[in-house]
Amino acid sequence: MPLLNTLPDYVLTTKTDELINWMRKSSIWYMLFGLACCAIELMHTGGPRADIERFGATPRASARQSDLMIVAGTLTLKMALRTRLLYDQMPDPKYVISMGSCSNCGGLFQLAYSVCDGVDKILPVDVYVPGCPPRPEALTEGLLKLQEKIMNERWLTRANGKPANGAVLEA
Amino acid sequence: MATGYFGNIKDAVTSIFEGLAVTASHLIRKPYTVQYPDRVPVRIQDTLPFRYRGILEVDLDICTGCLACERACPIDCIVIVVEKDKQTRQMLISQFDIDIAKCMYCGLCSEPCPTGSIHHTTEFEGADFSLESMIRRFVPEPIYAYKPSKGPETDPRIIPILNRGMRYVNEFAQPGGDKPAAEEA
Amino acid sequence: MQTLVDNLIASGMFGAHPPRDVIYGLFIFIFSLVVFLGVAFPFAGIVSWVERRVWARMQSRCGPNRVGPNGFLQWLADGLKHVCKEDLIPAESDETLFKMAPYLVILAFTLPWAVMPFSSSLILADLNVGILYMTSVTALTVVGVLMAGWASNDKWSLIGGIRSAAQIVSYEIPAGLSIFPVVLMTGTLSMQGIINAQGWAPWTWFAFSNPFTFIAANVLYISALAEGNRTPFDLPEAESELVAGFATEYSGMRYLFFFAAEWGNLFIIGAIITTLFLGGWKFPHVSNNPVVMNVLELITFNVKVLFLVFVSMWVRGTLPRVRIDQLMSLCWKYLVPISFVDMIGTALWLAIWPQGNSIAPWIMMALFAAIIVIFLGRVLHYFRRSRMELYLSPTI
Amino acid sequence: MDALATYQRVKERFGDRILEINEKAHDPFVVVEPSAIVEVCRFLRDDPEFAMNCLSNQIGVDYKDRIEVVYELYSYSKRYGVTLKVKLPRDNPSVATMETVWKSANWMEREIFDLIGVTFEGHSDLRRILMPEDWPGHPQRKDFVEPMEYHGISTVRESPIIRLEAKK
Amino acid sequence: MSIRTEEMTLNMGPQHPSTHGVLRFVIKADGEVMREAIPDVGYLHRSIEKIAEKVGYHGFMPYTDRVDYVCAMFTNQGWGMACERLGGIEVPRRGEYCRVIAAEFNRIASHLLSVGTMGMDIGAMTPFTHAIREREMINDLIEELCGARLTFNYMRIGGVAWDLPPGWREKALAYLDHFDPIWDEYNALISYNKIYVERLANVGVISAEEAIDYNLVGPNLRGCGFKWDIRKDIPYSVYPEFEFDVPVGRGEYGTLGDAMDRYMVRIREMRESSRILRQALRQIPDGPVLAKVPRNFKPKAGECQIRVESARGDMGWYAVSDGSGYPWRVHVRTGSFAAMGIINKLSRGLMIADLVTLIASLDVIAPEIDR
Repeated sequence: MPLLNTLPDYVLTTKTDELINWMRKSSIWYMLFGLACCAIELMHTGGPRADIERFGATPRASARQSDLMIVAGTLTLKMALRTRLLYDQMPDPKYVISMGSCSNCGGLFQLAYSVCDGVDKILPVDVYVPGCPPRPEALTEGLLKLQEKIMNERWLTRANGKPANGAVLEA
Repeated sequence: MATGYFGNIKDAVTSIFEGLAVTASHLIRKPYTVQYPDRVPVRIQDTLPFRYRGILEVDLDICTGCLACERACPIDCIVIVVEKDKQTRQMLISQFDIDIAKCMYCGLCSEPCPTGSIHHTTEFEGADFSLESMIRRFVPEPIYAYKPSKGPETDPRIIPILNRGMRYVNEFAQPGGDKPAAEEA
Repeated sequence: MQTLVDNLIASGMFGAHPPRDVIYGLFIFIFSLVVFLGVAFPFAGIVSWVERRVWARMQSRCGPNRVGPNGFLQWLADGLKHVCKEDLIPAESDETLFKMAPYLVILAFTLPWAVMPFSSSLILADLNVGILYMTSVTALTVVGVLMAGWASNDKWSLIGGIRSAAQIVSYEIPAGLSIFPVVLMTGTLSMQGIINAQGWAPWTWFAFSNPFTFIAANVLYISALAEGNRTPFDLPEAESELVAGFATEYSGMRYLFFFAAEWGNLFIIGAIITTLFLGGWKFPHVSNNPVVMNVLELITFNVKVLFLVFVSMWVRGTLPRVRIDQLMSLCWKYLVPISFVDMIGTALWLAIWPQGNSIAPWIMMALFAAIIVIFLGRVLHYFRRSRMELYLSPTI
Repeated sequence: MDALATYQRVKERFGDRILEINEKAHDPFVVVEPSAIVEVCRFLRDDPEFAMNCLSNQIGVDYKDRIEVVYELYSYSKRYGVTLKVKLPRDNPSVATMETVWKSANWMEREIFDLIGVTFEGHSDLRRILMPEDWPGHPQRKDFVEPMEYHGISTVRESPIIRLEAKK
Repeated sequence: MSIRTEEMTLNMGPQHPSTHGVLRFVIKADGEVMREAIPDVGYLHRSIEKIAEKVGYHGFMPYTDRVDYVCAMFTNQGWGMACERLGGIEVPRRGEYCRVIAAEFNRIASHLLSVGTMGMDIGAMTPFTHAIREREMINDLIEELCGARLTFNYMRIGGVAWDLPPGWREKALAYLDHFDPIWDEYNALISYNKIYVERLANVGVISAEEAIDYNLVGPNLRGCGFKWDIRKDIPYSVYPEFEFDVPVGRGEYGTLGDAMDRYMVRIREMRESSRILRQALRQIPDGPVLAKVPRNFKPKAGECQIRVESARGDMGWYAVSDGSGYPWRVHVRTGSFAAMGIINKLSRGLMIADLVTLIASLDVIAPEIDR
């Protein structure tokens, strides 16, 4: 797409960028990708108390229709290869939230022989949420951080300095 | 056969009727949602119980530099460097780092702490864009470790901190415990 | 619609000798554009938002409430986001069929709007086989869904597609048979003809005209839910079994089409039932002004349809999903015989009381009212037993 | 019925193939010769006096000089259990499968094969169960060394906290 | 005339909405009917047993939470009991009561998740969220008790870490008063629903002999009509002091031992737990909650077995000590592991939709299988 990140900052282009960002951030569909303990908290986040759907985030079972992968739980080496495959199946623009200590850096399972220490070894991670497991509100905060990040992206206009996250830069 | 056939229809109709009544009654109940970041009367952190194991915090004013927490941590996410100051013969803490991205919030470190200096807070918001920013550095520059004074004269500045710490320690108070029978009366 | 245009032409709005066919064509084009872009698609979107809100409330949640006022713009964000997503076509898929399938589904969704009787004049084409047309074009969905399932080259999609084919084809039969009682009573297949045979008052509706039509209305509703792939018959896209069924491999814009068709179909389901059994747009004659009457009729029709849409959301929030063999046995063992009995019963009823029984509607109404009262009693029972104070202070 | 009585009963029946009993342990156990374990278990299952209808646990333990496979049998009707053990050599340990006696042994033996590396002869489906098929070694052994990378994913992670050197 | 059909191989998982956690099934299907479903586990093998050999007795307690995160109190208790047996430590009575109270609350929470996900797998989302709502309330209580919502780390070797907080008993009793009507409401919403009953009845029938042969435990075993509960039959802790029934499958809606029976056993067990809790909260004695255990805990060389009735049934802990500060070998025998072993056999001839029901009715939790 030659239009991407090439146009100068006009009112029209910046407003279009804002519109695109607004709708992307308002409709983050996350993939049901519960791996371990955090999966229960992920369920609770979609449940009645925290209700992440308030922000338009709906769980989707299929990778093709989701924008966000919440890596919730310990990523074992056996699973890591599949996770990479699933990530590749998601359509752009896609985001990753690493939820909990295990997917941040291996956490308490750094001592284990079969655990991939951190999801950032195989995927680019946008937001890290600490906690073991993070309570639903903490994950909600992570989602809000991601929304903040999405709002700062540039799609049509030139990104200031370096390419914005998620956008594909073609010289 | 006939009773089975019509019995099935009857069962289906009555049970679905009941189910619809339950869901309809939920339509007129209030939702259970706590609208977390902005539409809440009080901060969620303030409603959490005292024992809540959120992100770790260290009150350096009352840290004795005993390294008990570092030893207790099963996964080495606490790093403390303590050295002895030759002149004052006091312990000097020059580094106290906690990696909250790795921490498993088990509470084993705060258990052996004699003063309640290292303790879990009710804070849980720590989401960030990079792992490096998740290291909590508590010692910007070397600081003398707290040494409980023998006499009654404690520095008034640290009394509230110490009280909070001791309350935390008392939560672990083993024998005797909380007596519910007396409490009810 | 035709009469409206005829009247306008007669009033000399387009000059003395207007080319009649061109004006007809122009009106049809404008009207369909308005219907599709202004009614059908936003309706599908808004219904998806309403459904999420209603569903959430049944689950003690809030549902989407941050995007726009009360989350109202949620559907817009969802729709636009899908338009801007990457268009993925799986490498192993049958590309042509894969691309075609969503258009077929959206076609099956838009065609019925041609005979949708919004009011006495607002109907694109009052075909004399209106209801037959409507039931047959909605069944076109099956082609698109089957095509999607096959072309994705994904086994889950394939199972979803095949399930959908079996389901829609089977449920056409009870659906068709339940239309017959009404056709027998009115002697016409035209949408407006059927509506005109009923009055504005509930006791003149076909649903309450005799016991057989009441059952027929329910059977038709159940079959229509099954044809629209709605819970408890959402097997083609059973989320917990088939990931997302026939739509598993679809993303972006193409998925949006499936998505819109699914929710838009709810309106069509409601419209069929409303037309056949609930008196359509009929409203008491309160004004001689055709515009005022048409608006009132439009509102009446939409309220009835939206109520049925709400019921289907409510059912979705309550019931689990049936299994494929139970789905088939429900159709062939229960709905088909019942609808046959209905048809014969209605014929006998008409043979005994050719002009209709005057007492039966009142008894039916009384029974219906009794059911409602019992139901409200149960609702209040469950409502009273809930401990709201525990709800409102989360940290108990 | 206690462990000693069981021991005496099977000792009469199998003689030298029952090696010893440890009564002082928290849970007394009987050590059986590896070649006899299936027969002993079948006897315990079929004999109405024991009626051990359940193999409740099967564990492999690596003791650096030997590998032990522990069988915990339980009788739901008599409400009493017994622990059997076989001692195997550390290199190339192998014992007959218990799958023919109790179905539950199938998965437990697969787990022991995967993690400890005991081969169960006659097992119907002896594959790795928990680790990936191409995993090197048996991780529950004491001398297992974690591979540095697996399919290009490094298994080592440096702690982001750099420990400052204390000034001497 | 016969139609030639071709077998289709389907891959279900590891990422699939109805495999609880990460499981994988290779399904050999003929249309909708399965010939066989071969489970492939290990996607969540976190080598917890090996870690025990590195972190010591006290340090392993938080890891036991992760063995079965849905009912972590039982894994805590199992490890605690194993160490106490190895070290010969007596737990104070109040400590035992605290353990029972926490564990029974956890059992309700675990069963709620089980029956809730069951509804979700069958296609009804509402019961699931209602179950989650009740779990939130229990989580609130447990959070006040031990400071965490899921990975409790509440128990210690020799007792529990914290005593009941002030005013907690009243809250807990108030919650139990709320729970009983909700239980009825939940049943009216889903358990007696005709579609639901039809989906569950006659699916995955297990006979009692078969269940014992495959070493099924807990609600799965009781669902076959076999009355067996470790709390009653091999009593531990203070369970003999309470009065409660052991619900067993009765085959009301189909064959004895089908998915519906297992489901109903879980539903009724929640009621029984609530009964135990009422008694425990009223009878709790005064005293210390934690025995004196040295921080450097070194039990004598030896080995021991512990059986705990967790929410997923008989959980067997096997610990070997070599006299040092680190356990030599720890092994957990869990209910889910055995339950997975029987799925291949049960799945033959079922429909694909039934596999989902079957997995949910056996209530398998991925980390418990893989550990």
